[in-house]
Amino acid sequence: NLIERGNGRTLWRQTSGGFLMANDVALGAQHDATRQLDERSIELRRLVVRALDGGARGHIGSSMSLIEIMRVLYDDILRYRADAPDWEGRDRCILSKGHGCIAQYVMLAEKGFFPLAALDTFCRRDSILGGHPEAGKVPGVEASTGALGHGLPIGVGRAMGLRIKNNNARVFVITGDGEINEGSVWEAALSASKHGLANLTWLVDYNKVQSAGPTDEILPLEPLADKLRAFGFAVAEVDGHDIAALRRVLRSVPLDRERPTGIICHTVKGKGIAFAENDAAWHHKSSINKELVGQLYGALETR
Amino acid sequence: NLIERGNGRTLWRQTSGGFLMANDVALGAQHDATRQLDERSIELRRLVVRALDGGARGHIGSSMSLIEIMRVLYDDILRYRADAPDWEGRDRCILSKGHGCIAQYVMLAEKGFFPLAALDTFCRRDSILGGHPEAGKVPGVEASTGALGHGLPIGVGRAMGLRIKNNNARVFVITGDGEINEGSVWEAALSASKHGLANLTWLVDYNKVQSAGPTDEILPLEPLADKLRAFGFAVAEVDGHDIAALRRVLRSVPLDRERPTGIICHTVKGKGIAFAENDAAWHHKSSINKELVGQLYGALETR
Amino acid sequence: MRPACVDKVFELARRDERVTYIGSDLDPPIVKRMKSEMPGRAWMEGVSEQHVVGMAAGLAMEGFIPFVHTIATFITRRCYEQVAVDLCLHNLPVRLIGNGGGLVYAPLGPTHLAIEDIAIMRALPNMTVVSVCDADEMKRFMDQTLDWPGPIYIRLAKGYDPIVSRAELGFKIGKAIVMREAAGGKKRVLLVTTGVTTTRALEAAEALEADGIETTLLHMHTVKPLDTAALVEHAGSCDLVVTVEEHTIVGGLGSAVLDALVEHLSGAMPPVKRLGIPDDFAHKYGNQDQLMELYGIHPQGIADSVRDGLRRRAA
Amino acid sequence: MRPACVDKVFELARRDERVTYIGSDLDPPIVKRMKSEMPGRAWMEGVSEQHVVGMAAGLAMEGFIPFVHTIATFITRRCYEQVAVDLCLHNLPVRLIGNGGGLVYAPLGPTHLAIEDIAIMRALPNMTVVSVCDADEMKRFMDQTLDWPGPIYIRLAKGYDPIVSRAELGFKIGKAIVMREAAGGKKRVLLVTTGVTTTRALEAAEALEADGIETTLLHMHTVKPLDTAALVEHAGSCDLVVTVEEHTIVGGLGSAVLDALVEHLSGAMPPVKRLGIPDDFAHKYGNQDQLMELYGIHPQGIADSVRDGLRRRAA
Ligand SMILES: Cc1ncc(C[n+]2csc(CCOP(=O)(O)OP(=O)(O)O)c2C)c(N)n1
Ligand SMILES: Cc1ncc(C[n+]2csc(CCOP(=O)(O)OP(=O)(O)O)c2C)c(N)n1
Ligand SMILES: [Mg+2]
Ligand SMILES: [Mg+2]
Repeated sequence: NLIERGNGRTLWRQTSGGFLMANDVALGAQHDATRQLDERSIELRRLVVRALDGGARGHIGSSMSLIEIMRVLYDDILRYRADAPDWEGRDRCILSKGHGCIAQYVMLAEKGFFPLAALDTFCRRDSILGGHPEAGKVPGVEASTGALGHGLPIGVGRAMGLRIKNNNARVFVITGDGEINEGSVWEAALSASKHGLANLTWLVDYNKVQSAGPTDEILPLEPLADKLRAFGFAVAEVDGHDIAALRRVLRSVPLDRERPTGIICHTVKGKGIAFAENDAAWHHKSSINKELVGQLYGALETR
Repeated sequence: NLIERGNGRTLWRQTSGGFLMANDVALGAQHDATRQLDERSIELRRLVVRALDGGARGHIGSSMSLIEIMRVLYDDILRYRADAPDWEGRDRCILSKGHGCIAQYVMLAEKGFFPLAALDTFCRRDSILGGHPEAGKVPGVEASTGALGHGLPIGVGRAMGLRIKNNNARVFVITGDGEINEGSVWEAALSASKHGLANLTWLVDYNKVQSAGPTDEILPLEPLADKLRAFGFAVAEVDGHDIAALRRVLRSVPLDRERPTGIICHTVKGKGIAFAENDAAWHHKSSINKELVGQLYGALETR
Repeated sequence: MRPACVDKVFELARRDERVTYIGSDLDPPIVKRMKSEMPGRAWMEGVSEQHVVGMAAGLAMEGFIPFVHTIATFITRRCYEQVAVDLCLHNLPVRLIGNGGGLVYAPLGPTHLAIEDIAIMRALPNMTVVSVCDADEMKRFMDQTLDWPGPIYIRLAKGYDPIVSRAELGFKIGKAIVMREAAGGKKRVLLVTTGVTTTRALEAAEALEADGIETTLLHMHTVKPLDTAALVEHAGSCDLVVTVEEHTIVGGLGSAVLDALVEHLSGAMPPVKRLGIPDDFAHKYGNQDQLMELYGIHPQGIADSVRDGLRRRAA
Repeated sequence: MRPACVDKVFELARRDERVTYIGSDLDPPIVKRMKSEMPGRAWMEGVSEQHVVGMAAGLAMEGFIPFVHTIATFITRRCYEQVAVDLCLHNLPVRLIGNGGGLVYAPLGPTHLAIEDIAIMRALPNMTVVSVCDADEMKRFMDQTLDWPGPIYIRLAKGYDPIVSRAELGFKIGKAIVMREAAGGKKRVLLVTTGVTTTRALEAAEALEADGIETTLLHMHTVKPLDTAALVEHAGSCDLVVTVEEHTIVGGLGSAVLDALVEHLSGAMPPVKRLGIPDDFAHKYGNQDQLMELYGIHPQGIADSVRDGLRRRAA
């Protein structure tokens, strides 16, 4: 069913599964705040708190908004071998918003890339798990990120390389929303589109908050779907905390056989920690004491 | 009259004056190749050749595609005082595609910012006129450009500064099309839109050719108007060699009182030199001998 | 040092209406102050360092003095061409405030460490590079930024560093400060330091004094332009010169010192040891102090290097 | 040198299927060759240096050896953070071919001159910096790029420069080449050069020989890693060391030489003069030779500096 938008300019198509598909047109999927997180989502968040506790610091809001995206990727979508992280047939998953790495560390540990106990060493001198993820140090991490705006160019290169090798593995790049203020992202988007990289999927963790405040105040991104589309991506929008919807949209990738896919995931920064949700003040804490750790665990219990 | 486009997605509005206005929607104005250049346009191009001759080198195609844009700006639109280039009330005109500088040098010389004879010194050791324009050296040049993608960020800063000073001068930034491959341009576009800089106008010299070939091959930009619009600009498209149409659209700036204006000028690289038109091989020549100079003058006579 | 710096921007803005402030998605508390204390002249821009530097250039062209504030490694690496062309080539009075110079962001890994910022900023004509040692000195320095003509790169340390600077020694951009002077002992060592390595080296000097080793400590808060006169004056009569920086040993303070000494003391060069970060990315996380220790630029490491240098000299 | 370099990329690509080529809107004739000679493994990308370096990193992560080719100042300045993080931190075998190093683009003004490219590339861990002196040497060098592990910055000169390199002297990345050796005269000078200053310095050496001044010329095609052993060996016995580079005197070859000499010849340092581009943007246009003359890094200027250095030494 095609629905015309207010200004008569864009049309969107509501699918059965709670996300919006758009080969050419789409807008509007928002996060449904009334849906409850399930036990697995809560447990993964507990592991995030475990790492925050281990490092006594970390990007709280940035990691929490990513959980369902990473969970669905590692549970249902990505091909990989935890015991052979460099397996040539693996899908390449690049967390471009490297500061959200705890969410990825948690999934990698859970899947057996390294022991869960490593989470306790987060950010410590001799840890493999730094405040940003480093390839070569952390099994399963494809690129050392942390400087924003690097993942999509690298993803384009990898997707081109896979194409040359006739390797049908896919590349997934996850950026933040503030991150895509960076021009390098748009440079890469133009190139991905030029090369028709259907093996490349760009997910935006659209939590509407960047480091210093709401994106609407710091640097508004709307109309975001129009931007991706104008830069040559086939676009879908999805509630980034809705497991079923994420599964469905990610299983339908590529959305178009001749274009790269862009998936705008509507999320909540700090999701699951009521007092931290939607608040830039919880983007990062350089000091997390036991009391706060307790509050974080406590907040998860009330969900 | 609203005309629907092939795919039913975008609409455009044809105005009486040969350009396309679009507060929200526009596409399609193309250059009309059958229209003749008038004598003034030919004479300005002769001055370009004079500089090319003086320097025995230069960006031929890049300068020729700019002539009508620069001519209308300096003849009809910009406020300035040739004898007081730093006059606080002047409009700020930033040639971001600095490699097209001969087109600006010609206009500045013609308007008396410096003697026409300076054109003969182009690129020479002690000249004020280098292969890219330098502020502080060339009266009337607002910023030293040549590295692509710098003009729009600088223009945003100037427009913000003018706003603080309650100075109603306007800022015009002219970029190439290949130039806007640079991410810095899109970073600035987001910011210009955030700040609602109605005193800023961005003109794209959309000649469809960059340094190494056609933009469609090197890095396709379509749908270009959609890109500008999605980045928050009020957009118009115009035949960039049609004096009357350029005048009309530039006189109607700002197109929107709360948004920056983007004007996509459909042009022909090398315009006026039949053998050089639309051909990346004539983007730049590092050696121009007298014979070629003769051919360039000759080509202008046949228009 | 960071609050002192930002406070000063607001104070200067109250005094001088040319002052403007641009953040790049950095510090939420600042946003609020900006809006109340300098409305219309302060902005929190996005994560777009290239644009932000160009925008600052545009403001400076219109007569303003913009202070641009973000993380040190991003304001130097990510927009290097904009710094070179928009700021240095135009020689505009833009001030770049780089948060977390050196190893401050140790737990965040190598993408966040600013280890070659001084090297690449010094390589640019017209750039001034300043790295003060504490919050008090920051205030004295900031007062002088209004009248300094070209661009300045301001390297911030971690913040809440101990105060070792002394008001009575004054402050002038480009003028080194003698923080302690060797008494007329037998073994005379010149320590040349910048930023918080000054603090570390002062501690080392105390320990050395207990061993009878006399040190002069020249605090080079301004790495560019370098105070060659002060350097040559103190180095000439020394048995050993040791430079200490929280920065790669390639192209930073140590190299600047060598360039100057070789030019002016040709033939009569004292031995020079350059301490700093080896030419490598950090392989450890932890904290700033742990990495400084790893690299031997903590008080103990500095003292040991001095002793070792003197031993070699004697041998 | 530019055609020699690009030809070699195509030749290597024929030999080794890991080789890929990325242009950044540069050279139309290359586009055609790319398409015919290495279809599917060569691309002409747009004017987007940041992306192009990231893309090359991605290709290298997939096992390829990408050669990225664009103008020297843009491939070093504009994407500096990508070079630092994507290439050097990951230590990937990407080769950056920088067109028009130094003053080649003199008529195009300071935005196009690469005057601090060596300084900023050297400041990065894992980076190799190579600046050969002519097209023949370029070929010998390029043959070795297949097996070199990390990133390489390749600084190109103008092209069609006279051939002065000699096949019999060999070529090894990181190994300096003695282009001429001082006979046992009284006044012995060591010239240390890179890129086409080698050619200029050879001419200067001839002129000096006529005056009875014996020079050894050490061609440092590889500025990083520096061949410290060769340098120390030849410098130790000299009356004067003169470094010559088409590059700012801040942080380039001259500084690298000082760093090494001070470390290894501490106490027994010969006087060193560093010739290069002063710490300033170009104020003139014209051509490369005119600017080299202006800065005294043409044969006559080099010879004069040597004579002057020896005079001071004697005084
Ligand atoms: C190039 C660069 N500039 C600045 C930063 C500092 N920084 C880290 S996170 C962040 C905000 C990112 O916001 P967003 O992408 O929205 O992330 P999220 O909301 O998911 O945390 C910034 C500015 C950085 N890491 N890299
Ligand atoms: C940052 C940067 N990268 C590369 C170049 C080299 N360059 C000069 S002109 C040009 C092509 C520009 O194409 P376009 O913007 O379409 O200009 P026009 O067609 O008007 O000449 C390139 C790549 C440059 N000047 N600056
Ligand atoms: Mg966000
Ligand atoms: Mg063009």
